[in-house]
Amino acid sequence: MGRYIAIRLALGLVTLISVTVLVFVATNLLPGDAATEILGRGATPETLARFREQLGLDDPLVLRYGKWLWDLLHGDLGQSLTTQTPIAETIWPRLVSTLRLAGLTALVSVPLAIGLGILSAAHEGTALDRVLAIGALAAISFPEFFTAYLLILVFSVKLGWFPNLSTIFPEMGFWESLHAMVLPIVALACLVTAHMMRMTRTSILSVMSQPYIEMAFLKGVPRGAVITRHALPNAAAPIIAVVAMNLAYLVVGIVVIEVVFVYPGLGQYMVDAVAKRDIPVVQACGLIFGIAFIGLNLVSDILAVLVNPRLRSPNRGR
Amino acid sequence: MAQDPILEIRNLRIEAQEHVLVDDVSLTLRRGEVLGLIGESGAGKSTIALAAMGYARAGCRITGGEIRIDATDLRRIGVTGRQGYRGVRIAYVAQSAAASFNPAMRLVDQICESPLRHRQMTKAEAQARAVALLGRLGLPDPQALARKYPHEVSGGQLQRAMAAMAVIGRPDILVFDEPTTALDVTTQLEVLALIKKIIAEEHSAALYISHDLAVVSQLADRIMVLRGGKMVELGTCAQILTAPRECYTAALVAERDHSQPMMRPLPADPGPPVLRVQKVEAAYGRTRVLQGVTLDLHRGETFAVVGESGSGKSTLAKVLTGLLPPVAGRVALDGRPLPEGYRSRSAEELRRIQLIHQLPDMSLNPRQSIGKIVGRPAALRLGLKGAGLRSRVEELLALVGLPAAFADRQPPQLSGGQKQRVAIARALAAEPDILICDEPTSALDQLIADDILRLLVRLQDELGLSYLFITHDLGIVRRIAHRTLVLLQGQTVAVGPTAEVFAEPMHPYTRNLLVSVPQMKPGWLEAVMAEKTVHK
Amino acid sequence: MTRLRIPPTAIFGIIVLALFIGFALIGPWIVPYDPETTVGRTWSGPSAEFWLGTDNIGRDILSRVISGARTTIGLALVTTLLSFAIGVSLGIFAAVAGPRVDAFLSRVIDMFLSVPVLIMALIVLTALGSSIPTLILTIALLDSTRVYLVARAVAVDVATRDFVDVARLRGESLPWIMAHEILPNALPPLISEFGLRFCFNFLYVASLSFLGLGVQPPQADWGGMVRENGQAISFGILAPIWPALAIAIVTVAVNLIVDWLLSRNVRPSGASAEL
Amino acid sequence: MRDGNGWTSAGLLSRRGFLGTAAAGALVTAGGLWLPRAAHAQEAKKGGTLRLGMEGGTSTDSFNPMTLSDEVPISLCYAVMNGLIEFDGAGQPQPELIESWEVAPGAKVWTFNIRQGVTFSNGKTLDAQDVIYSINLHRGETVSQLKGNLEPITDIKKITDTQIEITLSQGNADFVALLGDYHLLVVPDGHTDWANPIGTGAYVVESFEPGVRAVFKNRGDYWKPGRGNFDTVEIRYIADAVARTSALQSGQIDGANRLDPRTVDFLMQAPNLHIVRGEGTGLRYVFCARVSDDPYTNKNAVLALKYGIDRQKIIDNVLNGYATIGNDHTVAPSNPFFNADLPQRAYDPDKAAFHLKEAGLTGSEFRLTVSEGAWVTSPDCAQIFQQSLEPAGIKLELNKVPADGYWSNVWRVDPFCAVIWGARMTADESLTVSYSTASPMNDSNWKNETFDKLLAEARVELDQAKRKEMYATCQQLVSDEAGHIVFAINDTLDGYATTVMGVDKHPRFGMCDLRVAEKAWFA
Repeated sequence: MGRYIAIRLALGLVTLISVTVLVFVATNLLPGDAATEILGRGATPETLARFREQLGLDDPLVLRYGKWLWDLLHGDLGQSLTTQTPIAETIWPRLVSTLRLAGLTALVSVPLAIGLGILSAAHEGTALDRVLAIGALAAISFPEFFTAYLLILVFSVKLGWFPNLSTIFPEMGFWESLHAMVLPIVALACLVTAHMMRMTRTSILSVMSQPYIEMAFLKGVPRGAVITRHALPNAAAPIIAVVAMNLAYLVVGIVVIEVVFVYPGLGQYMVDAVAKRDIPVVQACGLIFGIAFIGLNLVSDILAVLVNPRLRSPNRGR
Repeated sequence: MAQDPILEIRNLRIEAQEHVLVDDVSLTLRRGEVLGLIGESGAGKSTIALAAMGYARAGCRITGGEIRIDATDLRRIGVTGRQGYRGVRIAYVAQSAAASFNPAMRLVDQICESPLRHRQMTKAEAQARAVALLGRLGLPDPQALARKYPHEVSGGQLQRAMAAMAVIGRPDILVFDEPTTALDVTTQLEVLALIKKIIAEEHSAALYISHDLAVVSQLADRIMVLRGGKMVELGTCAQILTAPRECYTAALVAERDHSQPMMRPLPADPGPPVLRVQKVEAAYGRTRVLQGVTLDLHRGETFAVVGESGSGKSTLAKVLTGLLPPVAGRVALDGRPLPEGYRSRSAEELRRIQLIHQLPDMSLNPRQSIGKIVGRPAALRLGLKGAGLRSRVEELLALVGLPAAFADRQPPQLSGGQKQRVAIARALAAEPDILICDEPTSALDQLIADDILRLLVRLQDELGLSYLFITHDLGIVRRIAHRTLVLLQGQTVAVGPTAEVFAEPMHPYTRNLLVSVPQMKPGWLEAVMAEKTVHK
Repeated sequence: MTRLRIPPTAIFGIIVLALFIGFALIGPWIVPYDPETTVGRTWSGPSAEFWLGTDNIGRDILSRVISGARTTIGLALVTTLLSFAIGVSLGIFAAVAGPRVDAFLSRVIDMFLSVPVLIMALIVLTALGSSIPTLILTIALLDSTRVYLVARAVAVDVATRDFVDVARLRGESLPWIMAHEILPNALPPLISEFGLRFCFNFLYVASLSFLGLGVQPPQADWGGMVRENGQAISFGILAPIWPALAIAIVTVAVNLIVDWLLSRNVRPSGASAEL
Repeated sequence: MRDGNGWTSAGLLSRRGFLGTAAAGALVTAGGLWLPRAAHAQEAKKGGTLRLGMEGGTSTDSFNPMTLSDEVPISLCYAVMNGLIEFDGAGQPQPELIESWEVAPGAKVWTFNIRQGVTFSNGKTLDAQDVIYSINLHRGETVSQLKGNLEPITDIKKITDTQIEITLSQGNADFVALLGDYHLLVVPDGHTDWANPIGTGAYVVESFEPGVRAVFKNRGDYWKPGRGNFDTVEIRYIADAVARTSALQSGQIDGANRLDPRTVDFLMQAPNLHIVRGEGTGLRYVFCARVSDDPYTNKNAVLALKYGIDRQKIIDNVLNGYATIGNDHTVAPSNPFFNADLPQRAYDPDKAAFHLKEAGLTGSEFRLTVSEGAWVTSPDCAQIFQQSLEPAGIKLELNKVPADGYWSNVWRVDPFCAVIWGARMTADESLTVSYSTASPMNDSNWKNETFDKLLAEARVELDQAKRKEMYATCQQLVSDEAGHIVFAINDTLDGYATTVMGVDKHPRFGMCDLRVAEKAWFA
């Protein structure tokens, strides 16, 4: 097990490095650079040249990447080209808010998804099952920003129950912050729940035809217990994988929600940085996203092994 | 002590979407009595057994009749009512223990689940009884075993654990659904003995389902013969064995008697071996599974490799086909060394050695037409196309005794025997010299299995094929194998002409194998067990 | 082939899909107004004149929804097919080509998955410029990584079956094995995935328009329409609801049909025993 | 959301450049600009927390005056710093940190008196050296966007601690207006730490998270009487229009900028809000054809397009009427030098067709590149443009491109694309920056000696009438020959809670010239 984790970690590290390289090259491929984007239309060639020199943009790519990596290995994320402030300082609060939102959403949606998945699996082919399925599809078939707008219209403008500005400020208390985050959490939950729910349902059903399930029935175990005690543990692996994927999405892919609910997270930060070609910042975000994604995958794989005794034991069945 | 039946089934009728699975079957069971249900797959044995617990598999419906335990009809008391009976009054022992234990739960938890759920005993009591039972069932170190997960335990042990799981709630009725079919002969013997012991000790009634008359005859007081969901014959064990009324029963009885071998004798001088295997060793990772196996296979010869699960006989097949390169030893085809991995073998070499798997369901692509499955090798190797290919396919199907029309069907539409025939036809399509048969009949009903064997023998005569025949069934070996090799944990314990291998003086292991083959005479089981204890 | 009883849900799905496919085919001839010209006030509500009202520059929404069917469904279909072509072939390849290839491919895919979609989209689009073909290619590429995961998982499972060994021993080429042995058996789960992905790709267009990308104006596509009119909803203007509904309905319809197709040749799982 | 980047760097903003008094070389003293005006006579109340939600900033903003780009950062700077010159509601340059000035005839040499008794937030007292330093930030070795516009300055001399003298290479009667540019913010001599700004403004930064919000605390006793009334000012970045309006409606913010003209009518009905509309003071919406590239080298081709665009329909449908019709040059109608006699070019498909025929391009297709990066509704405007060209038999293909990097990939690269131009405070600057041969930002590549000559003369011409005439001709030339299709000048639309007093439209920017923090107060 330990060896397995070690190998995966090593691989993850390799992937991570290649991600940063990819991001670096990619953002440099984009036309324009920090100088042109900051100075904008008024820029004259000489001001541009001077600015590039100031920002060290005239160094060759390899050198710049090397320097970035070197600093990183010394725990330094570097300075933002546009604000000339250390990235670590600005990115930290962003990271915290992103994780906060993702975490709370997961807290809501994962149990919900799995619960509903179990429910519809238990009632396979019944009206309830159909309703759940259709509801889930409908939920994911609305563009995220539109779902968000609808929520704002109803709960913020019309009913005035929740604010539509979800930014969390240090001066806000716990409940106030929570209250402020309700709408984005709901919007995101709509997005991710359906997928996880479907997977829960399918993977439970896939084990339901196993002999040991029948055995459980024949031992007089009631339906609910059969599904939760016997089916679920054996169906866990794919569910975990999908959950991990959605969590990764919650960390990486929620720019639109951030913008609409004015929730300053990493997504928005990265978009701005890309627009301004603030490559060190883009790099930092890319790095974090990479870590999140790879880390979550690793964790899910490990969990999948842990829930399955057969994989847990050293000698794999052949 | 004959009293009212504890289990009584009247005019049972069970239907699936299209067809009727069980039609108007009635039976009664008294305390202490064992009723054997026998018949081929599809006869409805298991369906009836499950119905006895008020359970119908998904897609099946119990549409008629009564299922009474004592006075209550399980059909009328609803799901929760039935749950109250299961595990308490009537318990089930499934065919494949390996599949019927939840891989994610410790054995003890599964064994104790039913009594705990039905509040029969406290957790402590239940676990104590579970361990005690495991001990009584002759399992070593029951304490430790109980804490294990299914995959950490051998098949035979699991089957006993399953028996423990059934009796833990002290049920009145036990339902055994082919409990020994998946086991090696030697293990089967022990488990059978144990089952008999349990039934006696627990003084409960039992339904014993099997396709193997010999096995049933060791346990059952009465035997019911089923076919196509209908009852063929019901009688006492002795009567069924000695004086079957129905000819179908007669066939079943007759088929078990293998005095005369099927195969043609070999010519005095068989000439040079087609396939020569020398000191082959193979391993999965670090674990050795084959150690220095040596054998020669001549043209037109059937060479049997016998052994129990884990003896490495299937591994040998993998090595010869090149799926698993050996760690040591040489394999030569017509004296020319055969490359180890199949990737490095020439098309010609690949063509000449063909493999027939144990499970046709796994070895036939369910989404290809029979025509394509059989035709592909011909098309690939001999470049046949269109009408030529078609006629070749029909030829091959005819060769294995299948109608030409099958070419357009898909495997799921075929029966087990038909599938195996298709697999053989596919192997023949490559026009091979050597067929490696990995337990090709073990998944089939006796009658079907015999047909397949006859087919193989016939093909050998017509095409002069050589068979490397891997099996655990000594009955088969003695009927078709010219020479035999007995494997025990990857090592050769005996090799030579079949007759010699099975003639005294025998290697104890060989003898053990031999005596363990169930025989269709009442009291055989006790006799063997007695003899065994003597030998120990 | 036994007589097929089509469940009501599937019938609903088929009707809806037929309807919209009809729109896609004969849309231009049945629209009440030219979908590309301004015919009324901006965002006038539903009326006898404009059944679904008018959009952000006063075009008839009904006409745009109808004529948008072709672009939208066409786009999504082509994209999904493409992304499956890429994702599935790679996934199956990884499953059969041995552990090394598998590990390598999976890491590469991991890499692409862990780069934020926005960046990836920008890269591809700046590399190739923005036009319908590039749009399709971009979405297909981004999507194929996710398809890969599913395809690989299924294929790995199929690849352990004996008939694959048989084909190998027969000396079949890798592509043949992938196409004839693995793919047909991996199909069912892939089809259900297709149903979902197909609909996600409606939305991809909308979410890429976050970058100011998408179908070129004045052509109509539902995702784009929702985006153009989205803000109106915050004042209770229904304009964006209609294209959104169109997407939702087609999504549901397609998946109802897929579910039915899959359930037909699958025997009921144990879940329905004891019910 | 993205048009910020567009006009931002459009360096010079200055409207009424001409100063009669300045011309006379007389002394201008401080007007009572920031004493509460008749418009809102009641006394400004102190106190309260003003919460603004604004678009036009990113998480990369800073307080660096040299790279000031968009409305949010400018507002932030105006909260903590002062300029040299402030424009009044009529666009007149008025003293701010420069208290008064004299100009020698020829408008080449200017003497400025620095306001006394003003202190920086770090306690230092304002003097000439600070002003010189602050101006020089944008001269010489600098990355400032204003550099180009300050080139004419040949020398800045410190005369006394409170007086400086600026010499120009050639005369410019509007020089004072130039000093009103929003880049010209005064910081203490030698200050470079742009993360921690120091200024003479009404507030000091309490916290600043770029892209999220900035919080300002009142410094107390602001040197402008009646200004800087709030205890706390909170400026939040709200890029999404829906989020902004919803927040305003539900009272989560007290003020918002850049309201969507298509939905502003609904807001006007809301009882708790009032909308401030600045007619025709906003952005010039332009489709810019580069006359140095074919087919636009042909005057008739451009004219065909100019006649073929239905300006009114665009204004009605896309801008919901909240815009002033444009006449193909960037001078604002409210500008005294605006050529009112120049007939408004109307939508005329026949004329368009005629010119197309003249150009011999009948049947050929034009290609217009648009993007939300130019301004959000540019694709919509372009679509109506496309429609209105059809009757004239002109085919226009639209090419919608990503907003990302629009100004570096498309502007000045694509021969026909959407462009916006910000308000300029003087006719001279409007015309110079956009159309003079020398200007680096002359994006239609239109070069015309007569025009350049007239412009140079007008700049030093002190006779009102003559000057007006010259500018009129310039506008005529541009309107007829340059490649700019200026079809509309939008209105600035700001929304406030009714409790916010003292807010009024301003000819340069919305949000009270982005000084709402110091100008407004709570009822």
